[in-house]
Amino acid sequence: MHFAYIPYPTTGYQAGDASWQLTAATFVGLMSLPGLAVLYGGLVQKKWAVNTMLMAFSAFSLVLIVWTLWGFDMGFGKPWITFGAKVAGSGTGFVGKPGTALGSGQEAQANIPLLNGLMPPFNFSQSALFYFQFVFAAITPLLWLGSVIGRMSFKAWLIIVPLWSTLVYSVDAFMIWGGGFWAGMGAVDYSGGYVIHLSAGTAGFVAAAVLGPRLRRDRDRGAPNNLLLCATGAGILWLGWNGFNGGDPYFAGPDAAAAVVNTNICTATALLVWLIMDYLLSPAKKPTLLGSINGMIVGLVTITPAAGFVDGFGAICLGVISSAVVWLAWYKLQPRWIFNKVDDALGVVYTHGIAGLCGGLLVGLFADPNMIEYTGTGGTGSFSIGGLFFTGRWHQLIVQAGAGLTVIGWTALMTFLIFKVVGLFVKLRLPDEVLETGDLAVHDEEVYPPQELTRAPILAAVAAGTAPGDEPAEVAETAAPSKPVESGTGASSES
Amino acid sequence: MHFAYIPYPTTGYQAGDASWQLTAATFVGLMSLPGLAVLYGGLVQKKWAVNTMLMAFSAFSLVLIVWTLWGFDMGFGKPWITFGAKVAGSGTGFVGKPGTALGSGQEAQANIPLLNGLMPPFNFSQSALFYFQFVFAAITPLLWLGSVIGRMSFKAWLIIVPLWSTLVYSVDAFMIWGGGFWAGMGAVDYSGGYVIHLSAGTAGFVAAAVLGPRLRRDRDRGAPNNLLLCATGAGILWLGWNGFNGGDPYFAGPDAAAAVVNTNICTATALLVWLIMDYLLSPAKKPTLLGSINGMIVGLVTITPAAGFVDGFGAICLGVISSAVVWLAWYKLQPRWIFNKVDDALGVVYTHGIAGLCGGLLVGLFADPNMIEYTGTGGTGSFSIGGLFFTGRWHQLIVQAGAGLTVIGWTALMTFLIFKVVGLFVKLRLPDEVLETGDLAVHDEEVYPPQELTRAPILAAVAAGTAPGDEPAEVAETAAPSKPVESGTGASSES
Amino acid sequence: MHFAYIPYPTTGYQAGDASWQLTAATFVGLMSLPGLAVLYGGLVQKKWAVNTMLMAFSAFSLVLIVWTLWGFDMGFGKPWITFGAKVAGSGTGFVGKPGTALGSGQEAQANIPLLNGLMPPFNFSQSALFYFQFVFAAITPLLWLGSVIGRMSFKAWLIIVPLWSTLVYSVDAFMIWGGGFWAGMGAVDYSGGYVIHLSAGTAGFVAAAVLGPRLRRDRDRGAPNNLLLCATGAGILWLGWNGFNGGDPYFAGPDAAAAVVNTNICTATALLVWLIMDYLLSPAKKPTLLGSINGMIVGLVTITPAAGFVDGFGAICLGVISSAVVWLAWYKLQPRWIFNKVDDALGVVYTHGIAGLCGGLLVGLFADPNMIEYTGTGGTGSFSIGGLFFTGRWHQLIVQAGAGLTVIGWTALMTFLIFKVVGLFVKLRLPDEVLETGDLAVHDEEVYPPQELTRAPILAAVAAGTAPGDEPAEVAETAAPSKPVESGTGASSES
Amino acid sequence: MKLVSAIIRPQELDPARRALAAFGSPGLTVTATSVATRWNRRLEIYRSTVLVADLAQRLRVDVLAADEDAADLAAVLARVAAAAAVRGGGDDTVGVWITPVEQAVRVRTGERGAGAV
Amino acid sequence: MKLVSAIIRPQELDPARRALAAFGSPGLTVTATSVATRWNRRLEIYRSTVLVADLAQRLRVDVLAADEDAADLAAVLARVAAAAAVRGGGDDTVGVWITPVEQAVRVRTGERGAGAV
Amino acid sequence: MKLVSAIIRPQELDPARRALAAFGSPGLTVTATSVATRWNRRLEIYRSTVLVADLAQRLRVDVLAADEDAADLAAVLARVAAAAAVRGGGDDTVGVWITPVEQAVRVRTGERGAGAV
Ligand SMILES: Nc1ncnc2c1ncn2[C@@H]1O[C@H](COP(=O)(O)OP(=O)(O)O)[C@@H](O)[C@H]1O
Ligand SMILES: Nc1ncnc2c1ncn2[C@@H]1O[C@H](COP(=O)(O)OP(=O)(O)O)[C@@H](O)[C@H]1O
Ligand SMILES: Nc1ncnc2c1ncn2[C@@H]1O[C@H](COP(=O)(O)OP(=O)(O)O)[C@@H](O)[C@H]1O
Repeated sequence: MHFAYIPYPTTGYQAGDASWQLTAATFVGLMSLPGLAVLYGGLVQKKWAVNTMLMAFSAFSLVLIVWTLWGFDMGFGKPWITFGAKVAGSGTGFVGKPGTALGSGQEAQANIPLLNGLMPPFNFSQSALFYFQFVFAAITPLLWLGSVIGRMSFKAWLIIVPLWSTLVYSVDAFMIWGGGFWAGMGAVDYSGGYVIHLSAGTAGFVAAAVLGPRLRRDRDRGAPNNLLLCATGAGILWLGWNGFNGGDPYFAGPDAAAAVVNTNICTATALLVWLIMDYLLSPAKKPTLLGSINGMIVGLVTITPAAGFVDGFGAICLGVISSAVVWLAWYKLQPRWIFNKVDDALGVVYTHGIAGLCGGLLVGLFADPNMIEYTGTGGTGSFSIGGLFFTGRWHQLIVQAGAGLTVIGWTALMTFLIFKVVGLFVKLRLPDEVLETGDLAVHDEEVYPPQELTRAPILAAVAAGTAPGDEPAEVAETAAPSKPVESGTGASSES
Repeated sequence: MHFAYIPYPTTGYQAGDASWQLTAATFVGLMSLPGLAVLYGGLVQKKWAVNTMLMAFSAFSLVLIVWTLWGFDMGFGKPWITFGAKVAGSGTGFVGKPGTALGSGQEAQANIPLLNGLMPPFNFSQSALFYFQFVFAAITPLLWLGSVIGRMSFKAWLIIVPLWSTLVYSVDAFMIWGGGFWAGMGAVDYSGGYVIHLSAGTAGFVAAAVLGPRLRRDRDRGAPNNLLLCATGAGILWLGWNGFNGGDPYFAGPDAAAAVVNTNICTATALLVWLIMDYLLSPAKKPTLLGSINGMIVGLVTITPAAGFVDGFGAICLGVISSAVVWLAWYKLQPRWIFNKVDDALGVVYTHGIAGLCGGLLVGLFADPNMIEYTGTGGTGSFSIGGLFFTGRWHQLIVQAGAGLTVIGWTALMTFLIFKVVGLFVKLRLPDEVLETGDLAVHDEEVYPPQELTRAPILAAVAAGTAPGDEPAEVAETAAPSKPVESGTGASSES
Repeated sequence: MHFAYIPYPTTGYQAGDASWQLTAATFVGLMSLPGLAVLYGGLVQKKWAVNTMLMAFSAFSLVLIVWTLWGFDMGFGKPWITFGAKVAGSGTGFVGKPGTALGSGQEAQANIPLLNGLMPPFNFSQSALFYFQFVFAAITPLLWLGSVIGRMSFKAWLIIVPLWSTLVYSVDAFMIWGGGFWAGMGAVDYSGGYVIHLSAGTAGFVAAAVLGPRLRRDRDRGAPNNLLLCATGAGILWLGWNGFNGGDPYFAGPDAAAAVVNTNICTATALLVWLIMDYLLSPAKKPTLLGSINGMIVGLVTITPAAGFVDGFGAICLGVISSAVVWLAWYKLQPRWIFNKVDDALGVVYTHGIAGLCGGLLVGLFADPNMIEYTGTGGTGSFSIGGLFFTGRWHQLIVQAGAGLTVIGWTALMTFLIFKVVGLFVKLRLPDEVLETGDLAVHDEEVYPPQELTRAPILAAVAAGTAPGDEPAEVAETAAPSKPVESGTGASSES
Repeated sequence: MKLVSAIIRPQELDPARRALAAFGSPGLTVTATSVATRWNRRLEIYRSTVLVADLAQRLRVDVLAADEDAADLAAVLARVAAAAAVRGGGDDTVGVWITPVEQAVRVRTGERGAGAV
Repeated sequence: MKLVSAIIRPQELDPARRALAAFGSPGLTVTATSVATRWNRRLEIYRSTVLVADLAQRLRVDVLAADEDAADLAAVLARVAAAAAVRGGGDDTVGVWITPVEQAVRVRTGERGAGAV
Repeated sequence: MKLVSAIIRPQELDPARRALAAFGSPGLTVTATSVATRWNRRLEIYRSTVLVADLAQRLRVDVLAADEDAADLAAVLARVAAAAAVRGGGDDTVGVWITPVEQAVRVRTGERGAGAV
C-alpha cells in the first residue's frame, strides 16, 4: 500500500499539517481527560467526585468504540438516508452510512466524501481526521455529564452514552459538518458551537428533566469540594481550546492562527465581563473564581462556531454580548420556573447551550468574509462566509437560526426518547439511600480516602481472638465476598 | 485577501513552522493557566488560594485585551519615541507606536518592522506571532503576582496589571526584541530572561515594598496548603518551557531543538544542585520537594536568555552557577536587611530576578557562535552571538550588562510610579480585618469548601418557624442581598 | 556550521517532522512531570506523597545528566562491545560506545549509526532525536518507582537511578532500537513495550524483593490519599501517550496517525474490559475509578510495542486480551505465593511488566504488514512487519519472545546486582522509625501542611519570657540548626 | 448545671438541632468523633484491596442545661438518635449521657450558673 | 481535681495559651468543634448559590486544674474569650464551664490526683 | 457511671482498643485533639522557613464505664499510654482522668444507667 511507506507520500501530504492536526487533537483530548474530569470532579460535592470522574473516563472510552465501529462514518461518511433531499452543490441527507474505521486503509489520504471539490484535498491521512473528529465526539457527552451528576445510575450511563453518540451526535455532525442538509444550505459551525455545545446544553437539560432533581439535601448543600482542581481543569480547557478551534481549518494556515487568537480574545473578554458583572451587579458584589470560570467557558463556547469567521473586533463583541446574556440567564432565569424545577446540576444549559446558540447566531452578523476563503476546486467557485454587518444580507443569519433550531429539536427529541426507552429496561436513577451516600455506595471509593482504613479490623481480630499483627494479608482479601451487602448498607449509613 | 485562502499561501509560508509556533505558544499558555495558577495556589496559605488563582486568571485576560488593542504594536511595531536614537543597522528607539491587532489583516505574513532584513522572513502569519508574543506578555505579571499575594487589593490588581503591561513590559520588549535601542547595541535575550524574568523579579520586589508586608500572623504561619498541586504546576512549567524557549527562533529548525535540550539540561542540573545543597548545607540537612522546585525554576529561568546561544556544556555551567548563587541568596540574603523587611512572599526576586540576571550575563561568557547564525538578507551580513570564552571579546558581556541594568532601572522606576499613582485613587492594600480572613472576605469562596454549608440555615428556619425541609430553594437565593454586610463580618470573624 | 543557520538546512530537513518530534517529546515529558508524579503522589498514602514526588522529579533530572554525558550514545551510538556478534543487515552488539551529547554538533542531521540505510534519513536534527529518546529514558525509572515507594532510602535512589539507566536501560534500548542484536534478529518494539515497560515491571519487582516489604502497618493501611490527583495524572498519561507512540515513526506520516488511533482504541477497550470485569467478577461487584485507571494503563502499555504495526482490529484484540490477562493476574496472582511476599507497592509488574510482555508477543500474531513499510535505501530492500495471522509464519513471534526474555533476564539480573552492590555502601531501606513517619522524617515536609504551624512557638516564647508578637522573624530561622535532631525525633513521634 | 452529651449520626444533626431549638435551647457544641462499632462497619476498596473502617464517624453534641432540664434534653436527644438508629437498621454507636457541671460562664453577658446556658 | 472547659475563637488560642502559661499551667487539650450561633453566621457563595454556615468553627480548650485553681483558670479563660467576643463585635458562641474530675493520672510520672495536672 | 477519658498517641489506638476489648468493654469514642507539649515539638520546613508545631496531635478516648470498672479501665488505658510514652522517649502529652456521669442511655436498647454502657 503506497500510503504505508515511511516517511510519507510525496503528494497529497504535508508533514506540517499532519503535525498540527495530531497536536490539536491531543490538546482537545486533554480538555476531556483530565480537563473536564477534574473540573467537574472539583465542582461537585465531595461525595460525588469519584462517580463524576469515572463517568467521564468511561464515556470517553465508550465513544471511541462507537466512533471506530460505526460512528465516524455516520458523521462523515457517504450519505445514508437522504429522503431524496438534494441541495445545490452538496448537502445530501441527514446521516452517513455506518461503517468501521478499522484496517490499514485508514492510512490513505483523508477524505470526507461530500466535501470533495468544495475544499482543497487534505494534507494528512484518514486516521488523523478520524482521531481529530473523535476527540470532539468524545467531549460532547462529557459536557452534559455536568447536568446529570449526583443521581444518574452508572449502569444507565454506560448504556445511554453509546446510543446518544450514535443517534444524536452523528446526525448533528453529519448535517452540519459531514456535508449534510444544513451544510448544503450554507449553515456553518466553525468547530462545534452547535454540534457540540448547543447539543450538549440541550441534551443535559432534557436528561436532567427526565432524571428528576438530586436529593433535596444535595441541592441544598451543593458546595464544590476543591477549587484548586477546578482551576486546573479550567486552565487546561482554555489552552486546550487552541487545538479545539485551531485545528478546524484542517490546515496549519493563517486561519488556524486567527482562530486561536479570536478564541483567546473572546474568552478573555467574556471572563472579564462576567467578573465585572459579579463585582457590580451580583447580590454580594464580589468577584468570584467560579464565576470567572463560568465567564471563561461562555467565551470559549461562544467563539467556537465563529472562531475562523470573525475578526478580532467580532471576537470582542461576541465575548461581551454572550457573557452578558448568559450572566443574566444564570442569575435571573435559573431560579425561576422550569429552570428552577429542572435540576441542571452544573448549569450546562447556560454555559454551553445558550452560549453556543449565541455564538452560532452571531456568526450571521459578525462573520468577516475576508477571514477565510475556500478556493473552490472541481468546478465550484471559491466562497467565503459573510455576516449581516459585512454583506448586508440576512441569509447567513437565517440559515444559522435554522440549523440551530434543528439541532435543538433533534437533540431534545432523541435525548428524551433514548432516556425513556432505556428507562424501560434499567433504572435511570439511583435509589435514595445510595444517593445519601454517593461514591462510597456506588464505587466503594472516596475521593479523599481516610488514612486510618485498615485491612485488619480490630473488633474482628478481637472477636476472632487473633492479634491482627500476625494474620496474613490474604484474610482481609477474602473478607470481601462475605459482606458485599454490608459494604452497601455500611456505606450508606456512613455517608 | 490573498492570505485568507485555505490552505495557505504558496510562498512565505511553511505549515511546519506555523504548527510549531502555535504549539509552542499553547505550551507557554499552559504554563500560566493552569501551571502558575495552581503552583502559586498550592504554595500560598489555604486562606489565600482562591484570591491568588483569580488574580492569575484575571491578569491573563487583562493582558490579552491590552495586547490586542495597543500593546503588541508597542512591543513589536514601528518605532514611536526615538529621541533620534539611531543605531547602526537597527536599534531605533525605546517603544513602538500603539495600534490595534484587530482585523483580517492579521492573517498576512508575520513581520516585525525593525527586524526586516536582519532575519529571514517569517513562515507564518501575523496572528501566530501575535499570539506567541502574547503568552509571554501574559505570564510576566503572573510571575510577580507571587510577590504581592496575601495583601494586595484585587481591585488595584485589575487596574495596575494593564498599566504595567503597557508601560513596563512593552518597553522592555521593544528595546530588546522589537529592534529597539538594546537590540541595536547587540544585546540579546533568547526568550525573556531579561524582558520577562528579571523584569518580573524587579517589579515584584518593588511592588512588595510599596504594598508593605503581609500580616505578621500570615508571615509567621506561611505554610503552603497543597504540595500535590505545587508539583502539578511545577511539572507543567518545566515541560511547557519547551515551548517557551523552543518557540523563540521562530522556526522549527535545529536551533529550536537545541534550545529545548539546553533548557532541560540546565534545569535538571539546577534542580540537582539545589537538592544537594539542601542535603549538605541547609540547617536541617534534608532534601525537600519545594527546594527542588525552586532549583528547577532557577534552571528554567537562567537558561531562558541563553537557550539557543549556548551549547550543552554551557547549559550545564549555567545550571550549576545560577543554582548555587540563588541558593545562597535565598538562604543568606533573604533573612537580612531590606530583603527581610520587604515581604516578597514567594521569593520572586530570587528565583526569577537574580536567576534571570545571571542567565543574561552568562550569555556574555558562554554564548557559542556555532549555535545560531542569522543569514543576513537585505544587504547586512549574517551574524551570530559569541561570548567571552569563545571570542575572547568582552563586548557581548558589556551590552548584556547594559541591557540588564536598563531593564532593572526602568522596571523598578515605573513599577514604583504606577503603584504610587494608582495608590492615590484606590487602596492598594486590603484592610487588616479582611487580611485576617482572606479568600472568604474577598470572594466569599474557600479553596476547600466545607461540605456542610447549606441553603437552609437551621436557626433561621427555626426562627422563621418553618421546617427547612419544605421551603423552596429560591428563599436562600433571595437571602443574599439582605445580608451582604454579614457576609463580610461573618467571614472575617471566621477566618 | 551549516546546520546553525536560521531557519534551517534546505536538504535533509522538514520543519513539519521536526515540529511533531519536539511536540511529541514534550507530551511524553508531561507524562512524567506532572503526570506520573501526581498519579503516584495521589495513589500512595498521605504520609508518602512528598517523598514519592521528589523521587520522580529527581530521577527525571538524574537521567538527563546521564543521557547527556554518556547514556544516549550507549543506547543509540556506534556499537561498543560486540563479541563479534554480526547479524545480517545490521544487529551489531549489545551496547553503544559511551560519548557526550554536548557541543554545537548536535544541530547536525539526526542519525543512528546502525540504522543508516535501513530507514530513510531523519528530517530533523540530532538534538531533537536526543531529546525525544531522553523522555523515554527518563520515564522508565519513574515507572518502577511505583514498586519501591514507602521504604526506599532517598539517598540510595539518587545513586541507583543513574546506574540503572546506564547499565540496564541503555543496553535494552541498544539491543532493540539502536540496531543491536535483537534489532538484527528482526525483533521490534514500536515504542517501548519491552525497552520501557517490561523492563520497568521487571526492575520494580526485583527491587521490591531486594528492599523487602513496607511496614506491615503501611501495607495494611495502604489507602490512596487523593483520587482527584490520580485522575489528573491518569488523564495526562492517556493523552500524552499520543506523543509516546505517535512520535516513534520519527516522521509525521500516516503511520504516526495510525499509531495514535490504535493507542486510543486499545486503551479505551482495555479500560472498559477492566471496568466490566470489576462490575461482574470482582468480589464487591462494583466498577471503580482506580480499577478503570489500571485498565487504561494496561491498554496504553500493551499497544506500545505494537502501535504502528497492528491495524484497528488488532488494537481492539490487544486491548481485550491484555486487559483480561492482567485483571486475572491482579486478582488471582497478586495475593498468592511470591507475588504476595514481594511488596510491589503499586503493582508495576502487572500493569507494566505483564502488559508490556503481552503486547510484545501479540505483535508476533497481529502485526499487519500493510501498516508500515520501510523503503530500504542503500541497497537493502524495503521491509515491513507481519504477524502469524497475516503471514502464517512464526518467525516474528519467536524473535519477539526471544527479545522479551532477554529484556527480562538482563533487567532482572542487573537490577539485582545494582541494588546488592550499592547496598554494600549505603542503606537501601529507611529505618523503621522513619517509615513510621514518612515524609516528615525524610523531608520535613507534609503534602497537606497544617495551617497552624508557626514560626513563633508559644511555649518557647513563654519560656523565653517574650511575647512572640514582637520578636523578629529571623529568630525562627536561626532556630533550625539548634534542633536538627528534634526535627527527626519530633517528627517520627508525630507520624 | 448539667452537660448533656450525645453521640449521633451526621444525618441527625439537623433534626437534633430543630428538636433542641423547639425545646428552647438552641445552644450546642458539635464535635466530630468516631465510635467503635460492631455492626456498622464500612467497607472501601482501592485497587482491589478491601479496607475496613470499624470506627464509625459520628457527631458528639454537648449541651449545657439547667439541672431541671437535663433529663428532658437527654430524652429529646435520645429520641432523635433512636429514630436514626432504627432507620439505620440497628445501630450500636449512639448514646447519651449527662455529667454534672459545677459552674458555667456565658462570656457574652458574663452571667454565671444556670443563667449562663 | 476539676476540668475547665472553654469554647474560644481560633484567633484567641495563642492569647489563651499565654495566659495559661503565665498562670503557671501550660498543659491543655485543644479540640476543634463548632457551636450553634445566632449572630455569627458565615455566608459563602459558589456559582451564585448562597450557602450559609450557622455553625461557627470554634476551639474547645480543656484544662485539668487543681480544685483551688479551677475558678481562677475559668476566669482567666473567660477574660481572654471576652476580649475576643468584644472585638468580634458581640459573639454568642463562647462559654466556659467547670466539671468535677474524680481522679487523674499523669502518665509520664505516674502521679495521681491533683499532682497529675 | 463514670466517663474515663484518656489522651493517647495515634499509634496507640489499636493497642488501647485491644486492651479495652480484652477487658470486655469494646465501646469507646475517639476524638482527634491536640495537646500542648514542651518536649514533643514537631519541626517542618517549607522553602527554607522553619515552622514549628508545639501542639502535638493526639487522640482523646472516652469510655463510659460502670463505677466499679472505672478505676481499672483508667489503669488499663494508662498502661497502654505509658508504654507509648516510654517508647517515644519521654512524652509529656498523655494523661487519663475520670469524671462522674449521672445518667446514660443506650439508645439502641433504651436501657439506662450502668446497663447502658
Ligand atoms: N452546651 C453548650 N456547649 C457549648 N456552647 C454552648 C452550649 N450551650 C450554648 N452554647 C453557646 O452559647 C451560645 C449562646 O447561647 P444562646 O442560647 O444562643 O444565647 P444567646 O444567643 O442569647 O447568647 C450558643 O449559641 C452556643 O454557641
Ligand atoms: N487539661 C489537660 N487536658 C489534657 N492534657 C493535659 C491537660 N493538662 C495537662 N495536659 C497534658 O499533660 C502534659 C504535662 O503537663 P505539664 O504541665 O506540661 O507537665 P510536664 O510537661 O512536666 O509533664 C501537658 O503538656 C499536656 O499535654
Ligand atoms: N464511652 C463511650 N462513648 C461513646 N460511645 C460509647 C461508649 N461506650 C460505648 N459506646 C458506644 O456504644 C456502643 C454499644 O456498646 P457495645 O458495648 O458495643 O454494646 P452493643 O454493641 O451491644 O450495643 C459501642 O459500640 C460504642 O459505639
